[in-house]
Amino acid sequence: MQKIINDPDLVVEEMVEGFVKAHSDLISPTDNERVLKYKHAPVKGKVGIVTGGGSGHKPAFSGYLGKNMVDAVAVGEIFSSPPAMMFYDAIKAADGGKGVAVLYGNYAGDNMNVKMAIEMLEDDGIEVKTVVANDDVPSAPKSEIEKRRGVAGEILMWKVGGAKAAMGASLDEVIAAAQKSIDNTRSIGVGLSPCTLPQVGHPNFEIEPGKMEMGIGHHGEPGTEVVDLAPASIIAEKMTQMVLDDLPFETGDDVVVLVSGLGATPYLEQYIYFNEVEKILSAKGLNIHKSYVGDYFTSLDMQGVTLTLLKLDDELKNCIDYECNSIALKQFSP
Amino acid sequence: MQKIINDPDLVVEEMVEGFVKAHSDLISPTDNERVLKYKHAPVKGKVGIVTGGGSGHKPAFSGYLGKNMVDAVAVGEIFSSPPAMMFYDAIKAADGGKGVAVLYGNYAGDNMNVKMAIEMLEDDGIEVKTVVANDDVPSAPKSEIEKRRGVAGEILMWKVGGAKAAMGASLDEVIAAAQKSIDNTRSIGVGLSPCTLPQVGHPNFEIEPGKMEMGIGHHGEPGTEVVDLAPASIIAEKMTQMVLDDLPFETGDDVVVLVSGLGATPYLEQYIYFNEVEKILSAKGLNIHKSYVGDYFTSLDMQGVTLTLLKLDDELKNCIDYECNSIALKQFSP
Amino acid sequence: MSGFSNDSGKKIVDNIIQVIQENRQYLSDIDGKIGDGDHGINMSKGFTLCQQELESNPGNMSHGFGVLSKILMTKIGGSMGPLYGMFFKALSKESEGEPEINEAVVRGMFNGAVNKLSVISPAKKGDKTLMDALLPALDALNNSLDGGDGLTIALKNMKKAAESGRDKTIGMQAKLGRSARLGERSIGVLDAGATSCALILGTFADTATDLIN
Amino acid sequence: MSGFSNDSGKKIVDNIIQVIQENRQYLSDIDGKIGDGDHGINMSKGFTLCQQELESNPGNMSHGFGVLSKILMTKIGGSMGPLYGMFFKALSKESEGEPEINEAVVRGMFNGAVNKLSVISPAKKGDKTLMDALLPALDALNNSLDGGDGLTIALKNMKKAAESGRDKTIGMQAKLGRSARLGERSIGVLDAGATSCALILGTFADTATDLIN
Ligand SMILES: Nc1ncnc2c1ncn2[C@@H]1O[C@H](COP(=O)(O)OP(=O)(O)O)[C@@H](O)[C@H]1O
Ligand SMILES: Nc1ncnc2c1ncn2[C@@H]1O[C@H](COP(=O)(O)OP(=O)(O)O)[C@@H](O)[C@H]1O
Ligand SMILES: [Mg+2]
Ligand SMILES: [Mg+2]
Ligand SMILES: [Mg+2]
Ligand SMILES: [Mg+2]
Repeated sequence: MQKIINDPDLVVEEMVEGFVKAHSDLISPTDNERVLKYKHAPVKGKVGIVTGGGSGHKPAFSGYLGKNMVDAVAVGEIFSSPPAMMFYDAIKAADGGKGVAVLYGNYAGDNMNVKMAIEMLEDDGIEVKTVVANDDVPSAPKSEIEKRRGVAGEILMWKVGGAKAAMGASLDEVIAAAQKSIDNTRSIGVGLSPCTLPQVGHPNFEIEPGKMEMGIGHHGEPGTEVVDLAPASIIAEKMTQMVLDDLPFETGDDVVVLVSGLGATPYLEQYIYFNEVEKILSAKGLNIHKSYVGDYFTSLDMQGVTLTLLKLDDELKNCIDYECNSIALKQFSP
Repeated sequence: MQKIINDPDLVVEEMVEGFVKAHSDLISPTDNERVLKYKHAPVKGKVGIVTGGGSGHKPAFSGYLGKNMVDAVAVGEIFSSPPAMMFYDAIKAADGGKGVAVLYGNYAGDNMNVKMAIEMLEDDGIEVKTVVANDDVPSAPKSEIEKRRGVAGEILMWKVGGAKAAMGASLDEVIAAAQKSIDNTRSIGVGLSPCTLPQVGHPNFEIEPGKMEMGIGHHGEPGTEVVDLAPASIIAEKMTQMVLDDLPFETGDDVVVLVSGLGATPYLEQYIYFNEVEKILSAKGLNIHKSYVGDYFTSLDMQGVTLTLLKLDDELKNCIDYECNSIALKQFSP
Repeated sequence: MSGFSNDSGKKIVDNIIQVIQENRQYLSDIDGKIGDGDHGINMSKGFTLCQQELESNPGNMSHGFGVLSKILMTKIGGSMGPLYGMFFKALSKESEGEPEINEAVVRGMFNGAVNKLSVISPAKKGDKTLMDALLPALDALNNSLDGGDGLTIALKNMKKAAESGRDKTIGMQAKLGRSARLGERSIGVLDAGATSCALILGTFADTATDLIN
Repeated sequence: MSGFSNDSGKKIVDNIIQVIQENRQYLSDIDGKIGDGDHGINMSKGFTLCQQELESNPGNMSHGFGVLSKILMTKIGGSMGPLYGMFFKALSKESEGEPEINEAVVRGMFNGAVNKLSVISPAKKGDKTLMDALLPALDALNNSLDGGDGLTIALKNMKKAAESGRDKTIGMQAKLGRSARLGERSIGVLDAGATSCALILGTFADTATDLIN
């Protein structure tokens, strides 16, 4: 296992330690060592934005802590939902008196732990509402859309929720905008190699050289098919089509495109892939309002990319364009 | 070769195409398809900042195009210096009437091509000066410091030069600040795997599992020693010590720390590594003024990290803290 | 004698911790086939933290299960934190204050555990989860005790039912958790949670039997 | 006859392009041992672009070398763009306007090439660069012509000297370019630039000889 680590069982602890030191200009630790917050959180009179999930997805989740973005994050073990107590503490750390929006991804563990955290909060007098991201198209058929996993579309959900909250919206308005954002978001991933959990020391599954796995999940959950590795143009064609058909996206739509590497895919390849996606979208007459290309939501050292499309209306556009200053996503007002 | 590409011989063309489309809010193409510029370059009355080099280092070089950063970039083939004509065109694209600072890395090809570009410019009436980055400690002994390669320290050189130019400085002042920045910068890299040139299709060298190569270069240039892979704490200790001793950095110094992944190293590991570096610097009584951790200067799909330290004075501090808005480096005023 | 003291029952907690530690790799490997390969890691980490806390803060069986539950809920997360957290919380609560752990207490403990779990998990029999070890085990325990078998025999039946329930998960298609997304491809291998659950129930039964004899 | 026409000499350009294309992988493999493994790729790309341009814009030998030079300098970069760019620029300039390529012209071409290269590269004999094929080749050409050997024999000697110069780079330690940083570890393998240079000089010699005969 070619990894720069110390004790494999302590990777999350040490990563969090390094992360807090590296970004002390933007984030602070809290009494719960696994809960990190935006330095100025809780922001008085602003709806708090909370998320969280298993580790191994850097810069998600804590890389999105910051101004007009996420206020507090619960940091789980590698690929494992944070315990209820962490979500509880994160919600408390984010509460500025106007309620807290917990915007997270649809995984069994996260669902249970957030649910329990909210129960634990019953006596604290904090109003909490949730949006559960389910943007990963291949993870379940449209007829069971509520079973779909949340993937990189979560970033746009946080961006929208964070901007809306910063604009002074109420908890219900923030929740409605974040929900609208995820309802208009569709994602799909492709894997070209497995990933290795540091504590396990070897990959948990195989993708043979010369093959790729379409629809792979953020933790290596198996996709819809394993096929021969194809040129970027064919990969992009397949993935873009699945995403376009599902919402569906239509000619004239304004969209955000987010291409994220899965951890071990060089930017070179990500831009070549994006180039192909852009050609397809342009040919279909979609307007790309904003593009993101980079390692935004990863799966340890997996090779591959995810594609995320968000269909915009005016409200979502304002939120996407809104200034923000988090670690992994910084935007000046256009 | 598990890569998301089309024709291996066209990776740079297609990458540039995708890059330009993805970041049209910040950059523009020029008449030379291999020269990219900041959208608002040339900025009238501002010293132009130019760099360039071989491809495969994304986000370097073109990821640093932007406001108060680099004005124009010459984009070479993978790991191959751009031809003289590209540097020539980049310099012309950056010229706002106040001269152009070409801030690049110390490689034979770049040296020759920049030299020839400047000769070609003789009749154009543009004042051009250069700073050649040589921050890579293990690439040559201190007695032959002028032979050292330029690596991730170049980013800080661009940051300083870009900020200085934005503040209204003259060409000589920009050059002096950039030179001071690189003179006070020291870097070192470690490789845990080779990288694969897409056109070659297999790695050009081997790093056996269980081994690591200390002092490896940004193109896989062999390092100073191949040793058993060690815990992050030991790797950090070795590298930090070499960098500290060389300048030398001393107790009380204010420093910038930049840890960059080499392309296939997850952020998880980069933060664990940074955590160890920070402990050593703190123990030595250095003050970390600012930290950067992420894929800032990569080598295709190599596994490994580079460590860069910059010793600050007040002028450099102001430049490092200065607002900038490039693709890969965005900073709000503190 | 048909029971054991709550104090001596701490041995049950110790042995459960030990069996999970010993099966760390095995449980992860099973989880790796149709999940994300961390079940053994998660479980072992939580149970080891509990072991450490119990060293400085020892107590009887109810206390041990209480500590385990608290640690799973505050430190472990995943699916297992809340699920086993609730499970051990019930084992603790239902035996708390009982100096003697007899038939009635044991029955209350496991019936309580299943009730607690049902509150947070929608898992039914056949969904390929730990419930597929737990539910048949509880039925066997209840039936055996109803039939007048006595605690040691009932525990033996509980263990046997948990293990055969675990083995039946091989033929099942996962309906919940990460593996559910695999559809038919989840058939053919053990469920990790059912495997750890059978280990826990089996260790409970064996150790309690030793304590009774 | 002791020369060939500039027009027929276009065959030399064609053959040089072909030999570089054929050795794309070989040159990259050599470069991969102590460099970054792209020498064949860079060279082949430039020479192929030249081939394409010459298809739509054909001409004599001087024209061909001129196009090659321009493309290397504007499109190829690396170290090879400027180095071979200068090299072929001299081959073009020194033969331009000469209908007949005879002893004197060939002598002028290669002496000019070395002079041009020296302007931009500090490489000396023994530094393990293309100069280690080129400099002995030039010496052999000059000596042979001085000794009255005639052009075909002189070209044969030039080729032989280039190849033995190339082979001697195996024992050299690189002093310039990427491999220089390897120190003693650069000893033991061929230099990529010297290898391509020997191919180019050899192809020049062979083709010119065919044209003369
Ligand atoms: N909703 C659920 N109800 C009951 N058991 C579940 C549920 N979801 C998952 N499980 C159990 O959890 C096990 C996996 O646990 P573990 O690997 O520790 O967590 P994770 O799936 O978060 O990685 C599965 O084998 C299954 O038995
Ligand atoms: N300064 C120099 N002068 C002469 N030849 C050089 C110099 N630097 C490098 N070379 C030659 O260049 C060759 C490598 O060329 P190539 O691989 O195409 O370029 P790069 O080193 O940029 O990847 C070396 O084998 C050597 O012969
Ligand atoms: Mg897990
Ligand atoms: Mg090269
Ligand atoms: Mg698991
Ligand atoms: Mg090379």
